[in-house]
Amino acid sequence: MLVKAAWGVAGGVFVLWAAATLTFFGLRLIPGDPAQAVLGGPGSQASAEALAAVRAEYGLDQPVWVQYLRYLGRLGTGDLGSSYSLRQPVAEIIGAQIGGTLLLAALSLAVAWVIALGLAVWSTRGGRVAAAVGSALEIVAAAVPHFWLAMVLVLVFSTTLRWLPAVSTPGPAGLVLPVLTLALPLAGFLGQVMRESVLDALEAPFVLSARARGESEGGVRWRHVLRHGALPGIALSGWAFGWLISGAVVVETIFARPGLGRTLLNAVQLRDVPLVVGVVLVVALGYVVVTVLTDAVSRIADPRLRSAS
Amino acid sequence: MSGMSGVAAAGSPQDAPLLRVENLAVGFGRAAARAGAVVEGVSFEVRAGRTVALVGESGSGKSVTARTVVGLTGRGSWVAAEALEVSGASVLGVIRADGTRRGLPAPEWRRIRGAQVGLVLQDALVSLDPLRPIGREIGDALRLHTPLSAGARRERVLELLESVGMPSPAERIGQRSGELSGGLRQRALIASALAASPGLLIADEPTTALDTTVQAQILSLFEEVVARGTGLLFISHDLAVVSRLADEVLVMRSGRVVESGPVERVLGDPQHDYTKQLLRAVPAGVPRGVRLSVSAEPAAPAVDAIRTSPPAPPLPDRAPGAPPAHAVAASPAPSTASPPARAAGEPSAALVVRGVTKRFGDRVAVDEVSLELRTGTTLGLVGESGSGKTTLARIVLGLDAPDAGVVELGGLPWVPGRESLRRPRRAQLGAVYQDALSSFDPRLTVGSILTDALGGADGVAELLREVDLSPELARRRPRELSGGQRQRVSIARALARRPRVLVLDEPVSALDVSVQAQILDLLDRLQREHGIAYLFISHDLGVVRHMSDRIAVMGSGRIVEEGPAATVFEHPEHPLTRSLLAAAPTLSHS
Amino acid sequence: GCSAAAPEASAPATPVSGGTLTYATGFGEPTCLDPHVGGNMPQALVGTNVLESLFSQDETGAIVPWLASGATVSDDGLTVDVALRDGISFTDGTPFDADAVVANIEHMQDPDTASSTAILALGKVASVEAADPLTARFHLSEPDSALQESLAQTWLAMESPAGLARGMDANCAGPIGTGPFVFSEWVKQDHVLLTRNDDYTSSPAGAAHEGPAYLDEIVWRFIPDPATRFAALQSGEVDVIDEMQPADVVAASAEGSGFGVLTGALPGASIRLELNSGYAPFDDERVRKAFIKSADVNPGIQSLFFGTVDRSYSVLSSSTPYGASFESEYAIDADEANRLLDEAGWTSRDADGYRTKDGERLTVDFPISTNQSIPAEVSLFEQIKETTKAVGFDVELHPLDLSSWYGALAAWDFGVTSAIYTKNSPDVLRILYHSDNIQPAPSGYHPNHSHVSIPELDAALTEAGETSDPAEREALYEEAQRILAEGAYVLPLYDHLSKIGYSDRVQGLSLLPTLQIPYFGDAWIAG
Amino acid sequence: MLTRAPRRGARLLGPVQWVALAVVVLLLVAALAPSVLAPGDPFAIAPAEAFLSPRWGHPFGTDESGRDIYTRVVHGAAPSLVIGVAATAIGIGLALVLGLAAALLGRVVDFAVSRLLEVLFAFPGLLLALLVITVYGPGVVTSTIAVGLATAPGYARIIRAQARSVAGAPYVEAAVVLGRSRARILGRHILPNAVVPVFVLVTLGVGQAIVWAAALSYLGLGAEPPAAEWGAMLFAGKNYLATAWWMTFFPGLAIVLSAAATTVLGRLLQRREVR
Ligand SMILES: Nc1ncnc2c1ncn2[C@@H]1O[C@H](COP(=O)(O)OP(=O)(O)OP(=O)(O)O)[C@@H](O)[C@H]1O
Ligand SMILES: Nc1ncnc2c1ncn2[C@@H]1O[C@H](COP(=O)(O)OP(=O)(O)OP(=O)(O)O)[C@@H](O)[C@H]1O
Ligand SMILES: [Mg+2]
Ligand SMILES: [Mg+2]
Repeated sequence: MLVKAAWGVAGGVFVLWAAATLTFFGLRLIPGDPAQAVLGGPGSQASAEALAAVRAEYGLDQPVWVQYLRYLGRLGTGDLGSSYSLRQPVAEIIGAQIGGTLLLAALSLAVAWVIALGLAVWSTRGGRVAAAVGSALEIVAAAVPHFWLAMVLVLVFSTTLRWLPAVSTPGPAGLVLPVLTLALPLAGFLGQVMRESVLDALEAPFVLSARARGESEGGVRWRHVLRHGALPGIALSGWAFGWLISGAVVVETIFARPGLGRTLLNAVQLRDVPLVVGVVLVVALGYVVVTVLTDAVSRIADPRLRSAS
Repeated sequence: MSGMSGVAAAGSPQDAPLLRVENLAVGFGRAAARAGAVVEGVSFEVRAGRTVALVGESGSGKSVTARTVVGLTGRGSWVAAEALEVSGASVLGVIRADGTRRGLPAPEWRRIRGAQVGLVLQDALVSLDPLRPIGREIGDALRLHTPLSAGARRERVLELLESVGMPSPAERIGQRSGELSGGLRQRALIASALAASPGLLIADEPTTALDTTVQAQILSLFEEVVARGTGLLFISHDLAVVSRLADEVLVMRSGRVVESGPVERVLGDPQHDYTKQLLRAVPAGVPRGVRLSVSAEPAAPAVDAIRTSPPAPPLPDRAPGAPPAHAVAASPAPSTASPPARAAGEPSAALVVRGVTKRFGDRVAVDEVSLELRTGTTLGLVGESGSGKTTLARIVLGLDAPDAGVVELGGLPWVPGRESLRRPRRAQLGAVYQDALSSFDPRLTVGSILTDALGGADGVAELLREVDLSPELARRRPRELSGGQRQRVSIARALARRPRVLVLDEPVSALDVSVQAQILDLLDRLQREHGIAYLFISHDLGVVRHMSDRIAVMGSGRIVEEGPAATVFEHPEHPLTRSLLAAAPTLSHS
Repeated sequence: GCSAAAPEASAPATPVSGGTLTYATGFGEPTCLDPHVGGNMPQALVGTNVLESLFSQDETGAIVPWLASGATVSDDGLTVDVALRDGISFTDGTPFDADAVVANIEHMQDPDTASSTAILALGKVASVEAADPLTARFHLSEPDSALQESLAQTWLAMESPAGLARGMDANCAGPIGTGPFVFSEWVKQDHVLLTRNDDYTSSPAGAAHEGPAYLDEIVWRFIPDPATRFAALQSGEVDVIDEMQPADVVAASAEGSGFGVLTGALPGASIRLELNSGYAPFDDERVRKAFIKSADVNPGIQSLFFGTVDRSYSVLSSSTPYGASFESEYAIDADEANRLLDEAGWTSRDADGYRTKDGERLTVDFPISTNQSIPAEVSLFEQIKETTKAVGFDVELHPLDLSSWYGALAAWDFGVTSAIYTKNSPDVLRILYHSDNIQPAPSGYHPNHSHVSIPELDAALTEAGETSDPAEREALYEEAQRILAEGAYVLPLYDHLSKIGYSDRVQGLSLLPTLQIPYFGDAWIAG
Repeated sequence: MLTRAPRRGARLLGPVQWVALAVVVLLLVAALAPSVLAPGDPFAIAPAEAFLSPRWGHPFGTDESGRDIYTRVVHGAAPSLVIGVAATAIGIGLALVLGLAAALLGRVVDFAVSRLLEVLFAFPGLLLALLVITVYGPGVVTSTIAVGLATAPGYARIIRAQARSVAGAPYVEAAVVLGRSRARILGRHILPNAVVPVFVLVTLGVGQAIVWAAALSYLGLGAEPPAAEWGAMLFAGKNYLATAWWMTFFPGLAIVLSAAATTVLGRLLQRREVR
C-alpha cells in the first residue's frame, strides 16, 4: 500500500513535470514575440528599448533551454512567474481565485453524485417505464451544454421567478444556480455509468443470495447495490474533476463568479501566457491529486482492485 | 395470513415435511396462458435429516425449482401448484383466477428466507458481495432473523465458520470474498445459508466450480450438516456426486421429472431411457473406444440440434473404417481394440517434451517436465487446478517459451526456436481449447474460420461433415452456435491441416454430460480414422481415463507419476494420484 | 444635447447617509486603475469618482472650473495659466498645488507611462511649470482651443504626486485622487471597493450638495455578460449597471418597472464605420461610395435599438458641439452603387454572387472588437454584410478579443471597422482624421483608422484646433466633416449612448456631462 | 465504461431508441439537404420582422435581424455536425495512432504513450482547447482542432485497451497455432477487431464534440457571426434571453437533441457490436 502510494506520488510528479514542459514548449509556438505580449499584445507597437527591457526582465533574451531550466527551477520553488496583464505574481492571483473554483467543483461533484446515484437506484426499482425515464433523463442531462442550462436556469429562477440570484452573491443562495448548472450534466454522465453497475449488481448472484437470506428490498439496495453503484462514480472522480474545471470556465463567466475558470478565459483572451500556464499547471496538479486520492479511495472501497493489480 | 391457515391445515409442524411440493409448475410468460412453462408437474418432499437430489442436464429447470421454494423465481414468472409448503405452511399465497399464485407478501417471505430455508446459490464464486467482509454477509442472516447483539452475532459467525471448516476464522471474518479461494468462498456461503439455523438447506450445484479435492471436502461438510438433522435439497448434474450424497433422487428433463425414487434404485436400475442415457454418458469407468452417446434419437433433447437442420447423420454410417461392433456396443469392448494406426507396429514418438521448466516470477509453474506422446495414442494429463497443465500445453504449442528444456515434434526440434522457423511445420500440430467461443474471431463466420484454416474454401463442407455438423452452419457466426457445435467447429479447425498431434486443454469441461459424451465419441472416432496423437488435458479423471492410453499426473509443476492408464488408475503409486482418485466421486455402474 | 434624466425630480426625498451601493459594469476590468496609463473607458468609469480633473463641463458643454478656479490664455495662445483652487488635498494628505499639476502632466507625457489618450490630448503641450504654488503654466507648441476640454477628461485627472512616485505597479493598483471616494481594495476578477472620502470638499459644478458623499462604499463589480448584468439588476443583487441592452432599456424604463434608466450621448465621435482608405479595395473612392450607398442601416437601427437611438449622419456625437449632418451623402442607392463598382472595374461576379476583379473577390475584412461593440451593434454589422452583399461586397466579420483587434488595426489588416473614441471636444476630429495620427501613439494605437491623408483636411483641423473664435471653428469643423462625408471615408451610424440602469432605491444619481459617467457624490440609497 | 457487455434482456429498440433514430434521420436530412426541410435563406434579414415570437410562418420565431430561426436551426445542422464529426475524426484519428502504437509496438512505445496519455489527461478538455486557442487564435478551424485534441486522450486510452485485449485474445493465439504470419494476424484479426468498435465511439463522441464546440462558440472563440451554427446562434441569442427566449431555446434544443440522439444511437451500435 505504501509502495503503491509512493509510486502514485512519483507518477504525479512526472505528470506535472511533463505538463509543465509541454505547456512551456507549446506556448513557444505562439506566433510573435512574448515581449510584445507583455507590452499589451499584438496591437502594441512598443519601442525597441521597451521590448529589450521586458526581455531582460522576463529572461526572454536567454537561450530557450536556459529559459526552460529557469522556468523549471522557479516552478520547483512554487514560483509561477508574473502575469503580463494583471502585473501580479501568478501564484497570488491563483491563490485568490482557487478557493471559489474548488468550492464550486466540490459542491457540484457532491450534488451530481447524489442525483446520479439517487436516480440510478430509484429508476431501477420500478418497472420498464421508470427505467426508460431514468435512462432518458440521464442521456438528455449529459447532452445539455452548461451554458444553455445556465441561461435557462437564470431565465426561470432569477428573471421570472426571482427566487435565486443570477450572479454570485456571498451567501449560499448565490451558489445554487452555478452548482446546479455544473451538477446536472455531470449527474447525467455519472448516472449512466452508475445505472449500469446498479443493474449489474441487481442481477448479481450475491443480491439473490441476500434476498434468499431474507434481506428486504430496501436492505438490498442500501447494503449492497448502493456501494456497487457508487464505485464507478469514485473511479470517475478524476475525470469529473477535469470536466468540472472545464465547466467552471463557462459557469464562472456566466454567473460572474471569481475563480480559476474565468481567470483562465480572460488570460487566454489577453494572451497572458504566464497566467495561462499557471492556471493549467495548477489544474494539472489538482487532477493529479484527485486521481491519486480516487485511486486510493477506490482501492479501499473495492478490494477487488487490490488483488487484481 | 394464508400461511397461518396452511399450518393449521397441515397439522402439527413436527410431522410435516420441511418442504412439500405437489405438482409444481413455473413459467416465464403470460400467466393466464400458462405460457413459457419451464417446470411442470414436479412433486417431492424433503424431510429432516434427509437429502433429496435433483439431477438433469443444463436448463432442465433444477434451479428454477429451487428458487421457487423461496419465492425468488424473478420478475415475469408465474407459479402454480397443488401444494407448496415450507415447514407445513403454504407459501403459495392468494390463488389467482387462472390458478396461478401470487405468492406470499414480501414480509412473510422474508420470515421464511434464511430462517426456515437456507439457499446456497449455483454461482458460488460470485454469490457473496465482493465489497463486504464475509463476516458481515454471514451475520446478515443473524441480524435479520435473531435478536442477537452485534457482539453475539460475531461470536456466532465465528462458530459457524468453524463448523464449515474455515481455517483460522478470526482472521477470515474480516476478509472479502475476493481474498478467498473458491473452496473457502463456498464454505462461507454455506455458513451464511446455515447462519439462522434453517431446517432446510437448498444447495444448487455447490461443487461445480471446484476442483475434485475441494469438492470432496465440501461434500463431507454437507454430510455433516445432514447428520445434524437438516433437510437438504441438493441440485447437481453430476450423477457421481449425487450417488454419494442423496437418499432420494429426481431426474429432470425439460422441466419434468422423468424418474424419481431412492438413489440406489434410480441410479442402479434406471427405468426411463433418459436416465439410462445420462448414466451412459458418464465416461468414468467406460473403457476406451466404447461409445458414450446415444445417436440422435428423436426424443433426445440434443442441445446441438437447436438450430441444426437436418440432424447430423448418425455416427456408425459415417465411420466406414471402424469396426461396427465398437460403434454400437454398449457393453465393455476389449481394450485391445486398436485403430489402424495403432496396429501398425511400434508407434513412433510424435511429440517429446524434455526437461521443460517455466517460471512466473518466483512461482515455478512447470518444473523439469519430460513426456513422450506416441503417434496415434492419447496421453492424458491430469492434476489439480494450478498444477501447470495449461502452461505446459502453451509451451508445447509454442505460445510461451520455456525457461529450460526442449520440445520435439515429429523428431525435429520444435521449442525453443524462432516462430518463423516453426511456422512451416505448424500444420502438424493443432489445438482445441476449453473456451471454444473465445478462440474464434467474433467477426468471422464458421465458413471463413475454416476457409482460413484450410487455406481455401474447398473442403469446408467436407470438414463440417467430418465433425457431424451440417454444412449449412458455415454461414453462422460461432456465437450463434450451441456449446457442443462450437467445440465441433473448433475440432474441425484443428483437423483442417491433418495434424499429427492435437493438444486438447480441457476440451469438454464446459459442456453438459450428454454433449460431452458426443464430443468424446467424436474425438475417439477421429483418432481411429486419422491416427492423430492427443495430448488430452483434463481435471476430470473419468474423462481422462476413458480417453487415454497413458496417463501423466501433474502436481505443483512436476510429473509425479506416468504410466499406462489402467495401471495408474488401478495401482496408483504417488500419494497425490491416490488423493486425486479418492476425491473423485465415482458412480458405480450396474 | 444631453438627455440625462434627472431622477431627483421624481423622488424629492431627503438624502440619507450610509449604505453600500453595488455597481456592475460591462466595460470589463481595467488592467490598471490609473487612467493615465493607456486610457480607456473602463478606467474612466471607475476612476471618475476617485480622481478629479482641473475642469468640468456643464450640461451645455461649456467648460466650468473644478480643481482649477480658472484659466487665462495668452494672446498668442501659446501660454495658458491655470489657476488652482486652494485648500484641496489628495486623500493621502498631499496638498493639491501647481507642483502636483506639473507632476501629473509629466507623468502623462512620460513614454514609460504608456499613455495613449492623455498623451494625444496633450499633443500641443510642450511643458508645464509651476508659476506659483497655485498657478500651473502650460507652454504650448501651437495654440490649442481644446486644451481645457481635454483637461476635463478623467484620463487627464489629477493624482497625488506621492502616489505617482510609488511606481507604476503600485499606482496602477490604487491611484490617489481628490474625489468623493477612494480606492480601498481591488480583488482582481471580482470587484474594486470604493470607500467614502470623509474630507471631501471639491464637488464639481452642478453637484446637488457640497462635502462628503452619502454612500459609505461602492462595490464595483465586473459582469461582462449583459444579460446576466441585467438579470442581476432585476433580482436586486446590484443597484446600478451600465452598458444596457436596448431591449432592456425599454423594459427598465417602463413605468412601474422598479427601475430607471439614465442615458446620455457620449461626447466625441459617433458610432461609425471607418473605411480604410489606405489599402485595397477602399483606396478607391468609388468602392467606398458604393459601400456606403448599399449599406442600408436605418431599418436595422430601428429594430435592433427599439427606438432608443436615432440614426446619425454626423461624425460627431450629438453631445459634441460643431457636429454637421450630411444626410444626402448617406442616401441608399443600390443602382448607383452597382454603377460605381462597375466603373471601378469590379465587373464580374463569382459563383456566390460576389464581385470580382482580376480573379480577386471584393472582400472587405471587418474586425469587430467584442469588447467595444455591443451585441446589437454586431447584429447591425451582420445586416450591413447582408445588404452590401446585394451589390457584390463580401464583408467578412471577424469578432476579435481586444488585443487581436488592436493587432489587426495596427497591421492595417482590415477594410472597415468600428472604433469608439470618446472625447469631450470636436477636436476629436483632429485625433481621428489628421494624417499625423496614421502613426501610432506610444501605446501602439493609431486613431486614424480611415487612413485619411488630405492636406486640406489637415489644415482645417489644425486651424480649428488653434482658433478660439467660435464662428471660425464652426466653419472649419463643418468643412472638415464635409470632406470626410464627400470622400466617403466614414459611415456614421448613431450616437454612442451611455445607458445606466438603476434600481428605484438609488436616488440622486447623475451623469457627469464631460464623459456621461455616473457620479456618485450625490447618490444615496432610499429605504 | 464504453465497452461493456449488453444488458441481458434489454430490448433493442424501445420508444427512446425510435425517437433517437428519428432525430438522427432528421439531422442527416437537415445536414445534407437543408432546403428540403427549410427552403428559405438562413441569412436573409428582415429588420421589420425582428424578434417575432414563434408563430405560423416562423415556427421558432425570428432573431434580432428578422432571420427565421427555424431556417437557421435547420441550416445550422451541417456546420454543427461537420464540426462535431471533424473534431471527433481528429480526436479518434490521433487516438488510433497513439492507441494502436501503444498496444502493438512493444513495451517501450507502450510505456511512452501511456505516460503521454496520463499527462494529456491532466489537461481537462476545455483547458486543452483554450491552450490551443491561445496559441493559434480563435476560429472554427482552431476550435474544431482544439476539441479534437482535447478528446483524443480519452479515445486513445479506450483504443489501446481494446487493441491490447484483442492482441492477447485467444483467437489471436489460435491463429498463431494455425501458423499465420504476424502481418496476416494483424491485418485479419487484430486491426479489424480493434478498430470496428471505434465507430461506436465516433457516434458516442460526435454529440459531445458538438456540445464542446458550441461551448467555444458560446465563449466567442468559435464560429463567426452570422454563421448559422448552433453555438454561434446561442452566443447571439443570449443577449435577448429575457425578451426573446426562443432565440436561445431552439438552437440549444437542437444541440441537446442531437447530442442525446447520437448517444442513444451509439449505445445501440455498441450493443449490437458486443452482442
Ligand atoms: N428469469 C428467467 N426468465 C426466463 N427464462 C428463465 C429464467 N430463469 C430460467 N429460465 C429458463 O428456465 C429453464 C430452466 O432453467 P434452470 O436455471 O432452472 O436450469 P438448470 O436445470 O438449473 O440448469 P443448469 O444446470 O444450467 O443450472 C431454462 O430454459 C432457462 O432458460
Ligand atoms: N501468465 C502467467 N503469469 C503468472 N503466473 C501464471 C501465468 N500463467 C499461469 N501462472 C501460474 O502458473 C501456475 C500453473 O497454472 P496453469 O494455468 O498451467 O494451471 P492448470 O494446471 O492449467 O490449472 P487449471 O486446472 O486451473 O486450469 C498457476 O499457479 C498459475 O497461477
Ligand atoms: Mg441451475
Ligand atoms: Mg488450465
